[in-house]
Amino acid sequence: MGSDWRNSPDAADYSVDELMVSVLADQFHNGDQTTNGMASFIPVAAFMLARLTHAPDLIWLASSGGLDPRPDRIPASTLEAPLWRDSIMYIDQYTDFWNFVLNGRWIKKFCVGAAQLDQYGNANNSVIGTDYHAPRVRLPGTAGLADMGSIGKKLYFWNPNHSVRSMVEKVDFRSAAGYLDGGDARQRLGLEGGPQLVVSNLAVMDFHPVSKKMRLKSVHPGTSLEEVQAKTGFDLLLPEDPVPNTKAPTQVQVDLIRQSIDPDGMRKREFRHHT
Amino acid sequence: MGSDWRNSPDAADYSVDELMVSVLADQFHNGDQTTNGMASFIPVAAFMLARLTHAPDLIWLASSGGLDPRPDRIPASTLEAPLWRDSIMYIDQYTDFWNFVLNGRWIKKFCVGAAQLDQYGNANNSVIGTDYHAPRVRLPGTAGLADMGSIGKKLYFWNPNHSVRSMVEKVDFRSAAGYLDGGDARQRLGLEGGPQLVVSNLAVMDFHPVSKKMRLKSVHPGTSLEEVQAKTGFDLLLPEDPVPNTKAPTQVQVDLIRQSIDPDGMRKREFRHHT
Amino acid sequence: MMEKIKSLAEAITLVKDGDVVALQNMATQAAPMALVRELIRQDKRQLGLVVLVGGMAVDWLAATGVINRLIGAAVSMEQFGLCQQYRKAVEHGRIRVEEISETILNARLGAGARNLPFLPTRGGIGSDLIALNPDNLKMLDDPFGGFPVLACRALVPDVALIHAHRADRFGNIQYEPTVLWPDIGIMPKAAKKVIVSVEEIVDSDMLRRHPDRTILPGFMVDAIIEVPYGAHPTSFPPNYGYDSRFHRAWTKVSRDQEATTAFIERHVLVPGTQQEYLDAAGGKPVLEKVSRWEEN
Amino acid sequence: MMEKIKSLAEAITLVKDGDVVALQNMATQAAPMALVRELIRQDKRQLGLVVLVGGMAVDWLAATGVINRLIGAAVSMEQFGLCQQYRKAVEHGRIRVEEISETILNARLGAGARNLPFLPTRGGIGSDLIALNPDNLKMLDDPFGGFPVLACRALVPDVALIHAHRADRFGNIQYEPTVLWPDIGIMPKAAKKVIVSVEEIVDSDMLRRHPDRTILPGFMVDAIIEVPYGAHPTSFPPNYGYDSRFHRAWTKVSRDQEATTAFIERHVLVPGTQQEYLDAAGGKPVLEKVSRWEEN
Repeated sequence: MGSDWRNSPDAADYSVDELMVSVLADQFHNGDQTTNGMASFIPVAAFMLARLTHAPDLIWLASSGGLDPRPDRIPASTLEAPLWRDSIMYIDQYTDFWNFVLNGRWIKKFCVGAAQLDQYGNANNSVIGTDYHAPRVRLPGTAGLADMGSIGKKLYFWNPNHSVRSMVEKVDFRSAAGYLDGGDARQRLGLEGGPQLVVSNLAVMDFHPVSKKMRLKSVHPGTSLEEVQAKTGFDLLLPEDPVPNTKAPTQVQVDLIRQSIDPDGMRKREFRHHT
Repeated sequence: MGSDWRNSPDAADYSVDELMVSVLADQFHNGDQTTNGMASFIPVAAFMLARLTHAPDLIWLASSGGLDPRPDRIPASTLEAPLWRDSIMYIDQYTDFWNFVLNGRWIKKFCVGAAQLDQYGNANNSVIGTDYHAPRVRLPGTAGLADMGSIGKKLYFWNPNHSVRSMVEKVDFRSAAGYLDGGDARQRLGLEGGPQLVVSNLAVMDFHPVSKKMRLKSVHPGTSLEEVQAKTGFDLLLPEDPVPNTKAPTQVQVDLIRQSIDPDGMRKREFRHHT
Repeated sequence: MMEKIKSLAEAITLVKDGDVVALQNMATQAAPMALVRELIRQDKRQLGLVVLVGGMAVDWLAATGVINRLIGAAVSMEQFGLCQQYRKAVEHGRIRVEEISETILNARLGAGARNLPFLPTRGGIGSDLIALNPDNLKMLDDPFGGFPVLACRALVPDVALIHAHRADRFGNIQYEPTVLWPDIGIMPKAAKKVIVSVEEIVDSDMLRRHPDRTILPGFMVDAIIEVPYGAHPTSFPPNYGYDSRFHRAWTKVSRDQEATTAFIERHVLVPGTQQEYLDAAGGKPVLEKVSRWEEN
Repeated sequence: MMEKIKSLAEAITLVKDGDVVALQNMATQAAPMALVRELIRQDKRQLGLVVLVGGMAVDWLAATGVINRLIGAAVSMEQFGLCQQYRKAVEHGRIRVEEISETILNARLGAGARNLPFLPTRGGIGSDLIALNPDNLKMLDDPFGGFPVLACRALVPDVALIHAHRADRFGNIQYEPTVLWPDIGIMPKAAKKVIVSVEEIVDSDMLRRHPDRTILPGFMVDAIIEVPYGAHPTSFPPNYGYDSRFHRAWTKVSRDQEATTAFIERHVLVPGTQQEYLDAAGGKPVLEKVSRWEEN
């Protein structure tokens, strides 16, 4: 099944969640190890797609607890037992999960969402508003993201609702370290890794290697540079002119997502307007 | 079986290992938790005797790994699987054993031997000789004793070979903290607990509450104050005159040791001249 | 060994107003819900809650004014969304949140369990969490000359509330083979008292058949209570899954104060026994449905 | 997943002269003796050994001049007495001992596994161990104002040598339910490379039946080798006990240099396969005897 996916023609018909899944799947390679936490339908779909196509040996710790599981499809939760079915190892989280993650050699890539992301890739999942103790919106909280941000991981953000509210100049609260104030701010604290890519429903962004400011990488088919910039709360750095279009998923990729990986459409859940 | 042990007459015939076991058994009460490491035949016999007599609810972590085991007798090793047979819990040592021990609330009493013990209860199981890196005798090493000495445990030492070589003014190497240089030296480092009792093949000793110097508590029947002092490498503090005799084990205790707990006589192994 | 069997009411009297209570939970998983309901029935006040990832339990405790502070990494019911009652209480300043990351929580509880003043982590460095918690988090130079670490002060909860698969009457606690979340791995070991509800109380000899499955020794446990389906509506693998209908019902009412009160009345205050609670939640058909957790 | 099956000879070429090698062992228990013998056959030199409580393996490595330093808490064969070859090598300055306590070793390896510069303990404070190891142990003030702790510097061994019950060909490692010693719990997680001998290599589906028994994920393991009775003459519960006859034979010869050389020749250098080794050790009758470990 994995053999013909790359030569398959671009899908005639695909939705933006499928595009995002295919872009993220590209970031995970054979021999990588990765993991997911709760409400991670897009990342889980990306891992499953990678394993069915170019990265059959991608090692996946489902729900941060079940190694190399065999779910027949994405279930209604990415944290619950149905996702970690038929694992080859159950992880004791206190003893082992954080041992594996904190150890610099393993599980180097983490794919995650954030309610707010700023121009330096700092993330906020804690509060909207400036008074932390009486916020306008109390969000779930940082969970493990504050850890992942500081311990040398490569972070791949996904954002299903690219807007001036989610892509802000400065986060209301820094739940997790991105590039802090940019430049070499991370290095000065001894922090390795950091945000690599932001894949939204409009575009793909990376970070300038020196200034660490967010930079547009490609714009999804059907969107425009102007729309992306208008829906971003800060000035995006631009790549060479013209800005390329994000590559569409292939037909095989879309078929795999729809028929094998996620026939129930769980991946569409976090999108404000289901696509 | 436990009911008549206290009213039982003193044993007509007992050996010093059985006396030591009965003295140590007295230190462990219902509701205490305790544990043993390797080559701990005397402590294990004492725990088993306590459980069969006055302390049926003494909680015992055999080999530091098997909780509430049911060995039918003391096997040839106090660290190996036969001792932890039919445990109700297998302990993961890295995760749990030291959690349980380091936690101030549990496993407060530890019974252990030392190649050298000094007048302040400092212990040496590391080297004999003054050059650590070219010692006269390389001993096994501190194992967990250096931990037990510093983390608030009450230590009960047993010494099957009371002599000027094992009871010294100052240990050649302090493998584990006793009362250091005496007085409030432990408190100044924030160390709670400390040595409580030394039960040797000649006598029972405790520590002066202020000076923390070792003090004679009782002399075993058949020995004399003079013999004990002559075989001790420092001046023992003395209790009120006359020095009492150590209470002999009862007949029930001796029968339990010989018939149920240790029919193979493992407890005699560490005594230079088998008794 | 000492007998530890208690009634729900007796066990929860061990929790005092103002206590710091550590709660096992993970979004929609493994919360000791029967113990939580008893906290509400006994009208506890000013509890501080320690939770890794809280779910409906936190929402109920917020709705009923039982808790006034929370130390934890997240509160969410995952696919069922934010905990609205908790959210509102925080936004109105009725619950103060000391937010910490997972490795910080593990370090704080680990230090508490091991009687250490602190444990270090590198997680959270560079985030705003540190400035938020100056009493408990301090940057600390590496004495060996490397980059600094974050020292996380020991946290010793007054009580831990746990749900498990089985226990004997002496309080030895077993878990079926499953993914072990950090809260079961460390919370009860750090707490001063431990209360455990279990699916069933069995003879000690049953536990001795699988000593590797014992996760807490009886000497650490203060009270055990037999409560079948004691984690409902959260999941408790491999026994049962989460009750999605019940979660949806709560998320629907929880935005409205009157409906919330009625729901708490019906599902928490009125049922006098676990059986009455389960009947109010839908009874046998619901239990059969959650037992088929593979379908979710 | 990547295949990890190797021969003993191939696997041990991953160990380089001068490496720091972490060795699973516990007096008379669970040493990867086949791996140790291969270290000797390949004539490794100047290895540093990390061991919690070493036994005969350490004595052999001392006798053959493979190791020149040891980081550990104890070396002893329990009821079989001191390791005489190790003892002599230390007394003559051929092996330098960095003695640390169990919590210090756990802290050093734990820091290594978690990529932290150090972990603290309160164990060992007041002992002479601290002055012995100034580069790796430092008293550190509690930043929260309590008593000081002992900071234990991270230790990252180059290689860990482990024995386990079974593995699949991708290097996922399982243990049968038994008491888990600290070295299996932390050593392989701290090391840069991990070599595991196993009683048997099985199909992955066998492992999936008991995912709770998997103790190391394949991605952490560099080489696996199927070696039945690979821990002989140490015990490997629940499969087999220690071989007391073999231990006594070694303790008898190990005080004499010629007899030691002959013993090493016969039991380590000559046998070309595990079967030949087991035959030299007494063959089937001995294996049947150690399998009845309950009798010891």
